[in-house]
Parts: sequence; C-alpha cells; structure tokens
Amino acid sequence: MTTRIPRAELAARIAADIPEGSYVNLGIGAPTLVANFLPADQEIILHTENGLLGMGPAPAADQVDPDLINAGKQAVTAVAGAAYFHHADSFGMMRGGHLDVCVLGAFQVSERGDLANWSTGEPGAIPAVGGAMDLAIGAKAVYVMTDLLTKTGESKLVAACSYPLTGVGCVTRVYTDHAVFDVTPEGFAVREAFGDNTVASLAELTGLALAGADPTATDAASAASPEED
Amino acid sequence: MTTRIPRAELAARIAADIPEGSYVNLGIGAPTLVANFLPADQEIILHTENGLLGMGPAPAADQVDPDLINAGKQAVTAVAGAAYFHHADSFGMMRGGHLDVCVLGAFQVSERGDLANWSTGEPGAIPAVGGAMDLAIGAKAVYVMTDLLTKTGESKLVAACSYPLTGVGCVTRVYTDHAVFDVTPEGFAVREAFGDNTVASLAELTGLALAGADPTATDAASAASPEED
Amino acid sequence: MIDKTVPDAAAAVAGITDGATVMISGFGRAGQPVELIDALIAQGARDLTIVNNNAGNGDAGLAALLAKKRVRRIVCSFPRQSDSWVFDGLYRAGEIELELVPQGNLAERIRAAGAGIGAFFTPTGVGTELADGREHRTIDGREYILEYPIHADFALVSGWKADRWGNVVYRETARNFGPIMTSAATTSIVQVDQIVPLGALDPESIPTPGIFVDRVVAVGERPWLRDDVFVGGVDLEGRPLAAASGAEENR
Amino acid sequence: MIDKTVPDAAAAVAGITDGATVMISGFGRAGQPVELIDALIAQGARDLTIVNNNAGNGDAGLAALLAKKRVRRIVCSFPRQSDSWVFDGLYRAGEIELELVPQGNLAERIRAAGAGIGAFFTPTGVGTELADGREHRTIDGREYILEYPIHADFALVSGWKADRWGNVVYRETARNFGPIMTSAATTSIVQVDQIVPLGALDPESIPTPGIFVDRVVAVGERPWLRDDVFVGGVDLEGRPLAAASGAEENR
Repeated sequence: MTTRIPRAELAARIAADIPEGSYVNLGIGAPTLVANFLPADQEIILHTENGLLGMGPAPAADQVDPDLINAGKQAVTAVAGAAYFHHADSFGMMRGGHLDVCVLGAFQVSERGDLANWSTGEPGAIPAVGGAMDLAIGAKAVYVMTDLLTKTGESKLVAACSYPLTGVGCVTRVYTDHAVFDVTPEGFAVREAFGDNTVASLAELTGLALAGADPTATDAASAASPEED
Repeated sequence: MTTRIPRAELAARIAADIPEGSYVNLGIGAPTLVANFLPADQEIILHTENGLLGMGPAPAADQVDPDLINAGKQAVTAVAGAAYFHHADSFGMMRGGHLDVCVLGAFQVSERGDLANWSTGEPGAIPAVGGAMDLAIGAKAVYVMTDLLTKTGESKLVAACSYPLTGVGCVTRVYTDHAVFDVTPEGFAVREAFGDNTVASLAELTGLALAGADPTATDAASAASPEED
Repeated sequence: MIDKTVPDAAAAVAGITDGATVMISGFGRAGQPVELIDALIAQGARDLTIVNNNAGNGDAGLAALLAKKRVRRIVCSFPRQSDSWVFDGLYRAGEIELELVPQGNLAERIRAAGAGIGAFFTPTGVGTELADGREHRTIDGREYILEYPIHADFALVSGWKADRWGNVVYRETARNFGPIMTSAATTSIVQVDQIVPLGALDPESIPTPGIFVDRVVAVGERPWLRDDVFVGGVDLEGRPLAAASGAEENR
Repeated sequence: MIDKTVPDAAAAVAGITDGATVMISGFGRAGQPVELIDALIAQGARDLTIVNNNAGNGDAGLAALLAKKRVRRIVCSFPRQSDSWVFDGLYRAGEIELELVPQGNLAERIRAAGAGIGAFFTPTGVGTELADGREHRTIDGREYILEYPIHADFALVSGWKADRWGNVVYRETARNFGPIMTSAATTSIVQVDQIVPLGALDPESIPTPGIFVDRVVAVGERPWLRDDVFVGGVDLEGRPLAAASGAEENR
C-alpha cells in the first residue's frame, strides 16, 4: 500500500499553491475544504457562482441567513469588500476568464486535460450539471482535487475519459491523495509524489506513461496573476 | 399655404397620445419637447439610453450635475423611483422590446415604415449613429416627429427612402406639422389632418397615395400597454 | 398613478394559463418565490413548462407544484439534489420532461431573451453531450456552440423590497435569477417581504428596474425560511450535506 | 493584502504600449476619465485604437489625446458632435480611421468580450449600411446580424469611489460604459474621486466588482466638470445646443 495523504492535507497543499490576490472558485464537495487552509493573513477572494465575490466562512449556527448561501447551498457569510450580482453577471465572470483558479472534483481526468465530473452516464441516473461545465472552461487555472483511485481501485487518471465529459482540455493540474500531476502537452507529469509514491509506482497505479515534472515549469496559478483579468 | 401647427403644439399632440404608465424614450432634438407636455398628474416614465429610467426635467441652473445628463448630453434630473444602469443593460432594455414608445426625428419615412434619420449620405459628411438604430427597432411603438416637408419643400414621407436607413419597417406613426399618419400594411393612412389639410391636399404634398385612417384602428401606444413588457 | 402592487398572491398569479412557460427564480431555497408558487398551485394552471435552476427541494415550493403534476416540462441545470425526491420520482416514472442546460448557459439564454439577442455563441458545453445537436463554430481559434434565448410567458420572482413602480431589490445571493427572469417574461410577478414608498430605494442600486415588472405583492416575512435546518446541498458524490450543522464542520 | 491603489495617474497608466487598444469610458463628459487621459498623453503611447462612445468634446480629455495624433483608429457610435472639432479635422484630413457601431451593439460587443461570448445575433442595424458585410440570419421570423466581441488591452474608466480591492461605484449616468469596459480589458484602470476603506461600499450595489479592476487611483474632485457651462449636445440637425442655459428652456 502506497502513501495516501488525508483529504485535509491535500486541501492544505492546494491552498498553499494559491497566491494572494487570486480570485478563486471552490467547487461543491471536497474542494470547499480548501477554504479552511487559506492563510488567514492573506487575502484570497472566493467566488461562488450563485452570485457573490468575497465569500466568507460558515456563520455561527444562530447567524444562518437563508438568503446567503454558496453553490453547494450551504450557509456562508460575506467578507468586507464583497459584492453581490445576478446569475448572468456571475457566469459572465467565469466564462469571460476572470477567475484565476477553480478547484473541482472529478470522476476522471484524461491525459489531454479532459474532465469528467458531472455524470457517470449510468442508465436511469438523473442528470444534473449545474455550473460544472462553466467552471471547467472558465478559470485561468483549473485544479482537480480527487482520490487517485476509485473505491474499486481504478485510476481516475485515464488515457481517455469513459464518463461523459464536462470540458475538453481544460484541466491544469490534478491534486490526488498519492501525488500532484500537471497536465502537459505530453500527458500527465508528476509534479510531486507524496511519501513513498514514485513516478514508477504511479505509472503502475494509473497504467499511464508519466513524466517527472519539469521543475522549471511555470506555476500555473502564479502565472495567472491577478494583474491580468 | 396649408395649415402648419407649431412644434410645441405637435409635441403636445404626441404627449396626449402616450398613456399613463408608459415607458418612453424621447430622441434628441425636437422629440425632447414632448416631455414638456406630459400631464403633471400622470406618471409616464422617461428612459434615457445613457443609463436612466425616471428622467426628470432640467435642473435649476445652479443645480446642474455633470454626471446626470440625457442622451443629448443636456443636464437633467432624476425623479423619485428612478434607476441607473450601465449601457449594456440600457440597450438591452431597448433591444428587448421593453419600451412602450419612442419618439424620434426623421429625414425620411417610407410607406412601409422604413426610417432614415441618422445620415444624409452626403459625401464627406462625418457619420454618427449613436442610439438611433437601437431606438428604431427597440420600442413597441415608434413615433416619428418631424416637419412634413424639408426646407426646400420635398416630402419627408416617401415611397422609398433615398437616405441611408436607420431601421426597416419600424415606424408606427408619423406626427408632422400638417397631419398625423399611421403606417399601415397598405402604406400611409391619414390619422388626423390639421386645419385645412385634407387627405387630398396631403396626397398632393407627399406625392403618395394616402388612405384615410380607419377610426376603429387600435391605438398602437394603448395597445402597447405597460402590462406587457 | 402607476401602482403595480396587488393585494395578495392569488391576485398576483391570476391569468396564468394552462400550457404557459413560467420562469421561477431561486437557487435552492434562496430567492424561491414560495408564496407565489403556492398561489399558483391553488390557481390550478397545468401543463406548465417551468424554467428554474433546480427542480425543487423537499416538499414545499416548486417541489409541491411538481407533486401536483402541474408541470409537463422543466428546463433547469441541477435537478438532482439530496432533497429532490419529488422530481426524482416523476422523472423516473416518465411523468416529466427535462431539458438540462449548463447553469451559465441557462442564465445567459434567459438574459438574451430579455435583451433581444437572437442567439449567441458560448464555449460552455463544447465537447460534451449537452452540445449534441448544437451548431458549432470556431471563432478566433476557440470552439463555441450556438444557444438560443429562453422566453417565458410569466416570471415568478422573489425579491426583498419593491416600490409601486415595480423597482425591486434583493438580499444577498437571493438575487440570483430575479433580474434576468423579470426581463425575459411577458408578465413578471414579484413577491417581496415589503412594499416601500416610491423614492425609498436607492436609484444607484436597483437590480430590477420597474420596466421589467408587472405586478408586485408583499408577502411579509417568509417563515418557511426558518422552518427547520437549512436543507439542501450535496457533495460531489451526491450525498446530502447536513446543512446548518454540516456547514459548521467546514469552519 | 490586496492593494490595487496606485499613487497617481502617471502610475495608473504605466505600461500602455504603442499600438494598444484602449477603451475609454464616458458618454460625452459624464464618466470620461480625463485625468487618466491626460496621464496617457504625458506617457506618450501612440498608434492607439480607442473605443469610446464619442470621439471627444472640446479640447480636453479624449479630444486632447486625438489632437496629439496618438490615435490611429477609433471605434465609436457618435463621433460627430457640436464640439467634436478635433476629431472632425483629423477625419476630414484622413488622419484617423473610424469604425462606426450603433451604440447598443457597441455596448453589447464590449459586454460580450467581458462575458466570454464568442459572437451574438442582434437585430440592431439590420437593413442598414452598418450591416454591410455582416452575417445575416433569420431566427424565429426576425432578421439578425452577427456581431463579434470587442476586447481591449486596457480600459480607462472614471468612477466615483473605490476600495483597495478595486470595487468601484459610479454616480448617476456617469456609470455608462464603466462596468462593461472594465470587464472587457486585460488591464483595467479606474480613476475615482475618492478611495474608501474596504467594507465601506454596499455589497448590494457594486456595478464593478474588483475582479475586473487592476489599478485604482484617486484624483480628487474633478474641477473640469465645472469649467464652464456644460458643453455638448446637438439637436437632430446637428446644431449645438447651448447647454446649461439651453436646457433651461426645456423645463
């Protein structure tokens, strides 16, 4: 059994890669954990696609305001400097490429950066897409946060997605419990292997040819500096 | 010489045809006079395409606010119940068909309701269109306010416009100093002839076959009731 | 005098006909016009097409309308929720049609209807099955699909305050679809907590100017907002999030 | 800490390169960022493409930039005004290119750039010479033309107040192009009368959220607004309207 870091640790690892001043959307589910690890002394502005920039943490139980929720429909707060807007403006922000980073969950990510995270395509399943497709194509850097393997041990990193796609060639980097992978023109490159994971062991787990990451490669999130909107 | 009513009287005549509750855009130039004759005891909401619903009259000279102007770039005021918005929203209002009435000037109006009011097409003239084309296609009822004849005696009502078009088939009614004309599927119909003007004399002045108006015809502005937006 | 206020929710929804397309604002519970929906249930219109981001939560509001089998077709982005059991049952039984639209395309299509745009090219959905049958075009090196406006006969919207001209302001993320839906419907009906005098709203801050609104009705405070815990929300795997308390864990 | 404020207008316009496309907010004088334009003149960038509703009034602001022959091309809806003598002279001399766009299409094209729309079908201009060369299409029985987004390298915008995150509010009709231009430019630069502390602006009323803004600079009160009478404005025949006094006559 190779090293697997806990979700919270992975969330902290992602948080550490997000530069101050970034505009960030954290997808529903596990990615919302990233917010807990953003450094308190830095200003990173959270977007929630239901109409708020400057989302703050959950309120105290007696301060829940049903009109103030996040995309996962959980109660949240707004920080000083926040702004509310309607849905067309909010998705214009995303589609227009103004977000620096979004963090999404995944069922599968392909070598060319295709993302599948909205539907398992099972017959009879009720489809629901929400903002997944808009987020996938809408941020300068799209980070995926996921376990590397499914519960039945199959790799979520794949040569080509078998699940219905959310977006094509849109993923920048994949943060998994085993390692961090960059999506490069040549496929996945191991950016950081946790614990006793190695490029070789990860290649075996995923069944994919993997490159070691080029340490001189530009950090996508840093490149997507807030100066450019 | 046939009867010609003064501009102010024409403006009053137009004002009388605008039902309470209408959302109205008055084009720059002569149409702005209509505002002076809207009944003080009725609420008619004026839109100015540079970003205001609920435009009020000009301010006192010592109360001019350079940030508060109309589409003609004249100082105006805002009434209680006003709303400001940006240009994309303002023109969305027009293009989306939410205005009940707009009143525009014209160089020419054709029998099928084509409007020419933005360019005389003279060589060397500097073209400028502003919001004319948006207004022409954007209101439920498009009223034209103009002299019937040019200074050189040519009819502004024509079989087909020779000046560059502003909009196609967009004019509802033409208020002139001689008469009021409806645009109908059969061409111009005289709705009201002022003073000693007659259908026959107007036909001679315009060189067009004119129908007498069907007195049972629906009033376009009333039909465009504020209930429908 | 312009007075778009009506005395009660029943008067507000009068005239909604069988077969109408009705937009309903809200994202989950926030901004959902529950009192108007209840009035629509009582009013009896059926065979409706509903446009909403979701397909109902729990048993109230939109879910209750669905449960009465008044809805033939729903256009939305996220029907499947932890508490969308009413929709789920109808869908599995083949008793409701679903048009699934990515959320941003849904919003932009509604906005396009209000703004008189005939169609637009969007990058969202390209390469996915939701682009099937769409016209594709490459513009400036990027691929887009063509999407058309969504018009409605009626919009039912929940705001916070309004004046008698129909100017409406919202609270926080309850604004969501209100401004665009009021612009896209022939007749727009807005419930608010409170009607305020003309001139009481700040003209710099009117997300829905009255030109888009036909009827407003005051419904007072919305007790259902405090009914119980704040239900709604699923994680990525579709597991219900125990809300008010669950949210606590994320602090 | 995020701090988008810069000390002066010169710092605000730093880095604007020759050949850049620069959007400039304003409708006539309202919302025109005169201090930023003056700084751009001093900065020296040339061969610019300017996107503005007009083409300058009098001799100040945009007109001064044009007079310095820094502008190769202008995209606007209404260049000809009673006081647009600078543009008029350059245009007649063939020293400036003009792309004339109906005002609503101009606004929508700028909005499309900010919102990631690849192109859109608009009814405005159909059947006119400004539709020449456009793709035409009939949708639902109405004819439309296809228009493309207008992107810019820089936007120079005039607001009223801003905070250090770049949230901007406007005054009255000076809002005009500010919110859409800040969204459509790679680098958006906003002058305001006053920088306010973070949290001082009402989050329900932020026409330009900071995500669209890169630099803000306080310029204090704008004395040129009170320079003389409030010039600008023509009647339908193009005759200058004597403004502050002329407006009086319309009361």
